[in-house]
Amino acid sequence: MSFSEIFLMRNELLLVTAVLVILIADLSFDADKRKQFYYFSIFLVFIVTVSGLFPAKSGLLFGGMYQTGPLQAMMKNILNFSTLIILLQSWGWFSHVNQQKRIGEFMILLLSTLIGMGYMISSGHFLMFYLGLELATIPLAALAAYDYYNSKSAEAGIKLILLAAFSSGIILFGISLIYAITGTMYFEGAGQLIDGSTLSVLGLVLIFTGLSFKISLVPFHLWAADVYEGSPIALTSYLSVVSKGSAVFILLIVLNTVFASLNDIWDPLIYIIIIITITVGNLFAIRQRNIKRFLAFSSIAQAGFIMLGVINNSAFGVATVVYFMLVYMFSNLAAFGVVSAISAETGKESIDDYKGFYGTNPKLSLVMMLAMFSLAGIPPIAGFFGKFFLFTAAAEKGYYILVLIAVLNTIISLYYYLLIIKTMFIEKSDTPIPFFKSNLPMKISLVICVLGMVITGFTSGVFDYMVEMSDQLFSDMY
Amino acid sequence: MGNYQYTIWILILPFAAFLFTGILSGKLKPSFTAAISIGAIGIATVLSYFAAIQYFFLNASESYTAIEAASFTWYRLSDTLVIDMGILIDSISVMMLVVITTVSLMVHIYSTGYMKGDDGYARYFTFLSLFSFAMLGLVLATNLIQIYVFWELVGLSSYLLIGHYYQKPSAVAAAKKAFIVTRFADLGFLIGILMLSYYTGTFSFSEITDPNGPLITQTIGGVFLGLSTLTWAMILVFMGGAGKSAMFPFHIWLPDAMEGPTPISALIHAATMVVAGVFLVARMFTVYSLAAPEALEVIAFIGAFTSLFAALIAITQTDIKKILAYSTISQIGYMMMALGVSGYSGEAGLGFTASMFHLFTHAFFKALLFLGAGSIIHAVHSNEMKDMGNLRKHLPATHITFLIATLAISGIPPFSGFFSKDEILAAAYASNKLYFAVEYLVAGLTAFYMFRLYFKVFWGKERTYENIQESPASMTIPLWILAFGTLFAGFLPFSHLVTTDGIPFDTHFHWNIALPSVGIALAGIFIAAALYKKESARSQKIAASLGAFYSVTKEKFYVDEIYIFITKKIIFNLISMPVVWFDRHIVDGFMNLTGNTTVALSFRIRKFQSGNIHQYALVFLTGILIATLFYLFYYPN
Amino acid sequence: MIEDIPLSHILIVSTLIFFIGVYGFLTRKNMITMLISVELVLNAVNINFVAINRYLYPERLEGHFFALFVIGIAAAEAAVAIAIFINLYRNIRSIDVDEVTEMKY
Amino acid sequence: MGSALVLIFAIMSVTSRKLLRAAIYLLFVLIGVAIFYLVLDYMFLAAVQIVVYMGGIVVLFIFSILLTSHLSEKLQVVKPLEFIIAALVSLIGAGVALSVISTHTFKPVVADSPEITVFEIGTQLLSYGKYGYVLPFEVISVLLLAAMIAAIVIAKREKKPES
Repeated sequence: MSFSEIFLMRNELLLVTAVLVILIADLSFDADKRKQFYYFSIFLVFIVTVSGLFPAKSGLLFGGMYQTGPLQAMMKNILNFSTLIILLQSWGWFSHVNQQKRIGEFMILLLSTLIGMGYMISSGHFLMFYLGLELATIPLAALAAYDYYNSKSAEAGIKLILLAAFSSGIILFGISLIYAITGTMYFEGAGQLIDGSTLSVLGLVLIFTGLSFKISLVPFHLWAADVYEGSPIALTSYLSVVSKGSAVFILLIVLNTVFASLNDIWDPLIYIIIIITITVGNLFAIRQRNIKRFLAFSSIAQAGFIMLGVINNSAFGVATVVYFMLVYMFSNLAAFGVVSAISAETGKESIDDYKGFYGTNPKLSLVMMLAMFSLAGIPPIAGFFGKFFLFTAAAEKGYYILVLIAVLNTIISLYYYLLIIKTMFIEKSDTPIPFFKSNLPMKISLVICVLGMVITGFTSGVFDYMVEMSDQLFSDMY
Repeated sequence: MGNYQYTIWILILPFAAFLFTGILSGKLKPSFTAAISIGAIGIATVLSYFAAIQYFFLNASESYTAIEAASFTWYRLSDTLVIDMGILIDSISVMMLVVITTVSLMVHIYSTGYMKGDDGYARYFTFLSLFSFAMLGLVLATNLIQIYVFWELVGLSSYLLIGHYYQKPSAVAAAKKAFIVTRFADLGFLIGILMLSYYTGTFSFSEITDPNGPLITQTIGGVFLGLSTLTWAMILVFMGGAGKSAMFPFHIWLPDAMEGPTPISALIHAATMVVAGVFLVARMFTVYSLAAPEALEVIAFIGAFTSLFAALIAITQTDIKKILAYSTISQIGYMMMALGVSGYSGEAGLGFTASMFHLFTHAFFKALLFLGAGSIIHAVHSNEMKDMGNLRKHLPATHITFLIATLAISGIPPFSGFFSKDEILAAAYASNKLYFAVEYLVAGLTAFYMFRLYFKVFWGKERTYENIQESPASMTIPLWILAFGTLFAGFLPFSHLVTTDGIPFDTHFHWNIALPSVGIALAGIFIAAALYKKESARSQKIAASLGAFYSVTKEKFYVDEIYIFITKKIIFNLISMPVVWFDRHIVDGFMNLTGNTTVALSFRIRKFQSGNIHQYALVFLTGILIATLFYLFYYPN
Repeated sequence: MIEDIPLSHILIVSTLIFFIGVYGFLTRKNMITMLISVELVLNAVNINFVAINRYLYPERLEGHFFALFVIGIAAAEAAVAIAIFINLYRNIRSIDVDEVTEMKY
Repeated sequence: MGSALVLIFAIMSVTSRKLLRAAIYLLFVLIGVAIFYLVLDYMFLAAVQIVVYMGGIVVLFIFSILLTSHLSEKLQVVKPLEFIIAALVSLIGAGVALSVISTHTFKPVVADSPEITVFEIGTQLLSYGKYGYVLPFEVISVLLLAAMIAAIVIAKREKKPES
């Protein structure tokens, strides 16, 4: 194995290096220099993100245990980029007295989950897949419980770790069945040997549901809202974008490689799950009064939409999913950015507190409005194209009824997204959130998100590139 | 053919105005914002007229062909399926350009007076530019996706405009309702698009509507519930059109949308957005006519039904803007019906031509009516007719222009509405006698309720007004310009310009239809006069001015009584009131009920989220079990 | 020695242990006992891996190694989970799952 | 016989009303599993099972049990409805899984077993070709580091600052 080969793993290697550097730097930055330390950490993540933009080669490492290519690189780029934005948005939270000391640990844990996701997406072997999954989950539970004076936070951590452990037990059972059938844990070998017997279907169901848990598809979603609400806001946005995204990506890869020959079997499963996920997510979202919980259910519904692209097992379907994730990242993080800014400034997280927000903070509420429109899929904001391509992907397979139900649900979602806009712009409050100035990193992140929402919709190159990248999943590797 | 490259500026200018004023909002003086918007739409208007003249009159060849003035590939979904962005120049899009830019320019100018002193003055003009851009993009679209994108953008900007008075809860509710109802209808449109693209592998209009193209010459897709897949797709596309054009049962948003500023109603709810649905059907007309005639029958039925339905409701309304709103719904029903009964090519396509003709003339007189209503509201500060009366003394300019528009919509020659309505009735007569009868009746009803409005507002009892005065010149000049259009638009030889297949044909005047239709219009006017002019001291003078027909009825008093009996007791109490009740409680109620049920349902199922980990794990496991059992019994390998 | 025990026997045992663990997870109120149930689940899976490896594909040690790593991860998971339990215990003086239903609906 | 014992212990560990006993029963199950591994000739794995589980996890459990509850404390009895539902779901699940497994025809059992030495395991663990496990080995080290930091960060808390 040469150096250039090991370089295929640059994303993970750089992240590991970053973690180590932060670990050491944490000791050397004094208590009064936390802000510098924060910027330093952001800088490291920035380097990792930028390094991902260099053209990626495809290749196999460690006898096929690690596989990478432009598609995987792109997925990781999306995750890195989201992480960067989330970190930019979290200074407000970090700067609180009892968090300041622990920025280092927070960063380390967050980045190690990112390493886990990287390995998971690049896995070519069930062991790597499982390890990546666990590495992407266990530290998250600790992060959910990070705010240790808040019993809600601990509750969130407990719900996450117990259910995650349970679901990973289920995934493992599924893997063991697949192993029993194929005798190999390499995706490539397993994909060729899988036979469609009932046992393999059971294995498929178990692995799929285990991943559905991470993506928070109904009925495996119940943890999501509670954990989102209780966690520190930075982690909530991380869970709803990065963690969910990574699970979607690996689901795409596993379904289209290992279970590619069983696609007639997983189609109806996803079909039904899409319907209940979108519907239940929407119905729950309507009634929420806590903004984090609201966004949790909205992101559950969005996860259902994402599956519309997964059901189309072709390069086009994969591309629609990746594209939607990119758009979803911008929109959701814009919303979370605003929520996070408010939460850090005033500690308010109830939708009712947002009354009259436009009067006091017009710019932030405009960002929020744009984000809501994008999530609702109103053209010409990028969210529309994301959804539209997903619909096209499902329609291409002839699932009109499904598309119809999904589109109907966008109407319901429009209703509750407008509800937020109405609260901010129209409703009056005696004690509106006073005007405040966002800190610089937050401003940068919001500008990036807004530009992203507008530009990704209009630049067709992004989507074309994704289609091109997705082809490789179906052509040269398998 | 000619070069139409410059038409791209028609799109760019309003958009640039929107961006410029939007980004620099707060930094510009409001009047400057307005000036930029007016400048942009003004130049666009000039360019549109130039394009129309070039296309219709400098055209050397015998027929009109569609020209793609600009096009570039935007998204490439597969090798064949691409999304383009471009500009399609053909007779209907050029006609729409003229309509939109004219009305929009008038509304822009009018608004400088009407909105003076409003807090959101600059914001208003910014969104007005956005709306104009969206509407122009919609009519110029070369393909289904482009039209859909602009379609939704139109919805979005109208949402922003209807909700302009965002401090007013009713305005916000109306904006939301308009947005959601039309979005709901659009889901049909979207699925229709997806189905069409799935079967044809293209989004492009030029390929889809090619009479020799595969979509029309070959049968594609299966049969579902007795109709072909294509027919279903086209019905779904029409559903989107029905939403925007406020066809039954999606019409419920339009009356509520009157909460927006009145010039907006003139622009959006009279001349542009609401005719988008008619435009869409016209755009796809080749497919409807040649490959999905069943869908066309649906359109004709819904159009006819809506026109009657809305006309009956309009009779009972007391809010002048609501009357105009229902009248708009009714008139658009006319256009839809005309499309629905139309055939393809030559004189058989009279319905199509008539529909476009009526769209054209209606845009002028309905915009004029709305702007006139705006002028009245501006003066009286109320929408209710009970606060108005004898206004002709106070608002002379508004009065004359309003009368012209009222005569036009009632179909009195030589005003423009007469000519277009005549063609529609002729087309209906040639195709379906029942629809003809309905539309004939509606023509009478229209004359009745419009003159009811006219008499109540401009004649009738004098009320106490606070410092009432005629609107400023910035408002009356657009009124005069539109009145001019209303007077002369009817003389355009439309059958030479806009036809189904681009080949002009000669149409003759249908005396046998025109005379009775004028007759019923006059009858409607007389009933209205008999009922509503009485409060006026100068009733004798109207009687004289309205001619001999009226005096005959006047002398025979019992006839008058019969009229009153028929109108008040039968039409009013027995027909209109139940229809209104049905509209408010059943149609609207159903929509509200759907919303409420959704919310109630969301309360019901909240127990699933009990916060208990055990229950979460249980649901998790049950989910897996159900999935597994499903496979065990449905997919036994 | 393994000739005496058929593979199906071991798989039945492991499946039963798995579902005993599931049952425990569904009924136990104390979080530590829930974690114990999870350990049962993981052990059941490990038995699966090892047995399948041994009986069906003995030439490669894939199942064996998988089990090895699962043990390691189980340890890490337990450590983090217990840390969170202890933290919760400090906050609300209880580690009963019925007590952590503050967030719902 | 041995497997029956393991099952009984497993059931007891999830039904025992004393916390500490539950942990001890778990210990027995773990030993039973280790014996399985021994029977299957996987010495190394059995050793790891015993060391990690008994030396690590169970000790951790006992430790935390002592920390969070009193020894005399009895766990509540499961409510009948909960018991029925949970038992039903578990039984159906077990039934489905078993029926699927039992109807599946596995490939014939390979009887001969190559000797597995610790040396072999070590080499495979650190080799980077196919069937080499150096990468997972490295990843799990990251995981353990992260878990360690996580556990410390959560468990070690300072006095709440007077806000």
